[in-house]
Amino acid sequence: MKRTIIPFGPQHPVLPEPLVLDLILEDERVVDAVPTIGYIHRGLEMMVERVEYTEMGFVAERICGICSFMHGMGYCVSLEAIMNVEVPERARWLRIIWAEISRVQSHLLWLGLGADAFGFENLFMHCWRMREEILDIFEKTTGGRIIHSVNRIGGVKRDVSDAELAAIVVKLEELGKAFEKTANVFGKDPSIRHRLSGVGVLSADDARAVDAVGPMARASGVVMDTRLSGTYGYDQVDFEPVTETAGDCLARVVVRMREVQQSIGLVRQAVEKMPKGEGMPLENKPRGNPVGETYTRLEQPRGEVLYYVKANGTKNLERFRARTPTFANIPAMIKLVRGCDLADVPNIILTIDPCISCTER
Amino acid sequence: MNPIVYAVLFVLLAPVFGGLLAGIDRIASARMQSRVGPPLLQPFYDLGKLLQKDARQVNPLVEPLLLGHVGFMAATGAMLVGGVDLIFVAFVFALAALFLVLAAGTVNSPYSFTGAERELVVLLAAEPFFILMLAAICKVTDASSYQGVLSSAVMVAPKLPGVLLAFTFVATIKLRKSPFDISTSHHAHQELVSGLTSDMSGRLLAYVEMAHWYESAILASFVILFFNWSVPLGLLAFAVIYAAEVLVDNSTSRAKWQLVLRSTWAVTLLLAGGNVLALFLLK
Amino acid sequence: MANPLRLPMVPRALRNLVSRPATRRYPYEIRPRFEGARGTIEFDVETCNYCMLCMRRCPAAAITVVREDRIWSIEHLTCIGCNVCVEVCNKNSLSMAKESKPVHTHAEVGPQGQRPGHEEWHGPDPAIAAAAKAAAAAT
Amino acid sequence: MDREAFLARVGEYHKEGRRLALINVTTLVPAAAPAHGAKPEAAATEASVGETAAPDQFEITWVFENDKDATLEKIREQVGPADIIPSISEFFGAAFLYENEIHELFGLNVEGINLDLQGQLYKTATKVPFSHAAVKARLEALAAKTAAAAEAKATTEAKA
Repeated sequence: MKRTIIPFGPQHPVLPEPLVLDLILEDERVVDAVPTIGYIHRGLEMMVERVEYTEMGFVAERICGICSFMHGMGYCVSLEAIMNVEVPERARWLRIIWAEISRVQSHLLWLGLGADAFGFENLFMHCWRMREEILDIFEKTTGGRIIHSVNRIGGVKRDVSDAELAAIVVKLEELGKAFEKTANVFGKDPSIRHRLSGVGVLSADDARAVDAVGPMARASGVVMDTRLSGTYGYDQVDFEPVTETAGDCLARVVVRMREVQQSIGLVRQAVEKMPKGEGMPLENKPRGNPVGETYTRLEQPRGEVLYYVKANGTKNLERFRARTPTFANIPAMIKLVRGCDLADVPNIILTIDPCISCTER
Repeated sequence: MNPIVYAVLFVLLAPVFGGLLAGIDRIASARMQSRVGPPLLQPFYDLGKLLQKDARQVNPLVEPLLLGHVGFMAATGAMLVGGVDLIFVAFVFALAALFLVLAAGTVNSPYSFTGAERELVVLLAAEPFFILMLAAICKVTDASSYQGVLSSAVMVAPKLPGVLLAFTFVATIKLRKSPFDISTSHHAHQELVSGLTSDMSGRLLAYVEMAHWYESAILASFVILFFNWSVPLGLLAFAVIYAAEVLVDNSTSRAKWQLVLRSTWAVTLLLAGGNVLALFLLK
Repeated sequence: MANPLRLPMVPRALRNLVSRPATRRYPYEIRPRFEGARGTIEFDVETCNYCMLCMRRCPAAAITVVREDRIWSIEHLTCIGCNVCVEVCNKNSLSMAKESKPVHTHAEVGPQGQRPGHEEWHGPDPAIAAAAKAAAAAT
Repeated sequence: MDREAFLARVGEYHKEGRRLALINVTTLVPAAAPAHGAKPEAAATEASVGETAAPDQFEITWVFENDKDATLEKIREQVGPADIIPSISEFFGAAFLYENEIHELFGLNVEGINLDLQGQLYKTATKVPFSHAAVKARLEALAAKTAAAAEAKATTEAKA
């Protein structure tokens, strides 16, 4: 049998990220895949040697352009835990609101990219058009479309007026209705079913064995959602983690589509439950330098992210480590790619929602 | 008029037709995706730009083979309207397409090579239909040349509705529209990175584009064969078919090659074959 | 198996065909940015007291302040627009403009060999400034 | 480190159904010179800090988490640059990425990875960017720069 090696990436249009997978093919069937990353290793973790802990949050935000809010939040939450800083209540709610809006944004972006990978350009445009409205919300409330820079250790920098928040909820609910129609296309279109249904099946046992996280694990029926632990204010909102049981590419799409609606609901809940009023405290400034270490877990759009921060009493942290969800999902991806058709490779790779920039820090 | 004049006119005007068609296609596709879209003449600007650019030749054989591709495509059209036997035209049409496969196959890159293999599959799916279609048209009209069919007393479309429907289906392959754009794609977001054209650049890619414009014009001429009593009606029918293709292109994802092969053969056999069989039985 | 002829995208594609496009013809039609958006850092040379706080807090090391020569400079291409310098400035000399400066496309080199995006201000000599202040107070 | 006890403990975590959350390495380098004057604070969430002065050691932490009660279990070891670390990839399939990373970024030797990428995972400009030598060199350069700046400032102030 003839063996071909297809170098998938680093400049492959299917994935806008520099991951290399050497696909070893027998005819059209992939028998092995060897990953190489490191094309954009930026050494952000190394920057703790130079950047002081007060500004490291901005560096952390730049780990990823899609989950930038969550990365900034994760860093600040870690430092707050080390330095025993209490975050004002309104700031905590604002963080939840922004985090959930960014989950909607990330999932819409991903659904578009997924549509593009199986050659559905029109659907891609529709998803990104909806995402654009969310980026507008971010620009209005935080000042940045992608990099928000509102998180500070001890709180958030900007307030959003109650009227603005109500308007955001209305806007998101409208968006949710419009999204129903797009979700209908993803769920019902026969050509999409042909490409996704039954492709790249990850069983629940396999998902546990390769330590998959986030939507990847939830689509295989593994109930894991870091928000369930109720930290950072998530104990005050009601939600059920979205799970599917099929474990194929379609299930992973469906999980993310349902999470979009779930997050819109969470934003509504948060706006209803948060304390109202102008001029409430938003930030408790920390004092002195941090000593100690902590692990922080957050549920990012792509799955669970884990930060390890170790401070030694100087202005520079001793160690800052981010284990991003893509890093945890790469073994699952390699497992799925083995044995699939060449035409299914882009779909499988994209349904783990890879973010190599995250992975390489 | 002398058939030679038709042939010369085809060679000269078909690219204009194909280019304008591509321009309209791009605007219509953009509007369906609620984008503004490029100007109408953008395909010509693109072609001009491609011709200006350096061509990076991976294998010196590629350029002559691509010239053969575009040359035989033009020749197919010229022979078609120039009055050569239609069955012969069908074979030259297949040959022209084969040159593209060869050009991509000489490049020793996995994307190009896999694209070439897929294009072969696509040829395998589409070519039997074209031969069947032209044979059926010849049979129905008792003519063997383009002019013969056009001046025939029998109108083809009412006799061969199944074949016309099957043509609409198979044209998706030839027009390189989703869901059947499996070997190449106008938007490169797929596993093969634009498939068999992935190693062609500059004027080499311009040849491929030119050949595609000729191909569109040939397909339009085929539709005219179905509406042999009135050329404007034939062009109108082609416009309708093309609009349907653009709509389907914007409403489906890409299929895998197994499905393309199976569905095309099923359609060829059921619709076109059934239609021809019915004609024989009802006679 | 879903009905292969039921394509849910068809009606939407047709509706889009007759409705207005959602995109803008970008360079000809520019959407103004929202109030409070973060764009380019603007500097007021009159009020700065060259305390160097902005330089120390800048996470991207985009700002350079030379106190003794009264030079305040910023590399706009290095600036990440985090707004920290504006927040820490005691004299309110810094502000964040709503709009971003256009991206430099040519590697222009300034008269002193500066990189593109480099901008610098020279403050008045402290002695001259003190004299001017005294003169203003006298009149 | 006690290899047998370590692997037994990892196997136990595996049986309990925990997942591997992180394998983290910290290069323990005594700070070259505190950049802006260190003032240690009292509030520490965990007690392990303060004893990090061991020269040329790495601190490895294996973190295992539990989906059900969201708890983290940690195994922490200090190893030297020459020590051989046993791979846990036979228990946890995802460990190979972390272990390759440890090898490439920290220069530690991990034995028995089920998918050894032979130093091909990262393509970094500096080979082994977190080795003791590399970290020390960077910190010293930084300290020298800070000292030079302070000196320049002092001379200008003296002039004025």
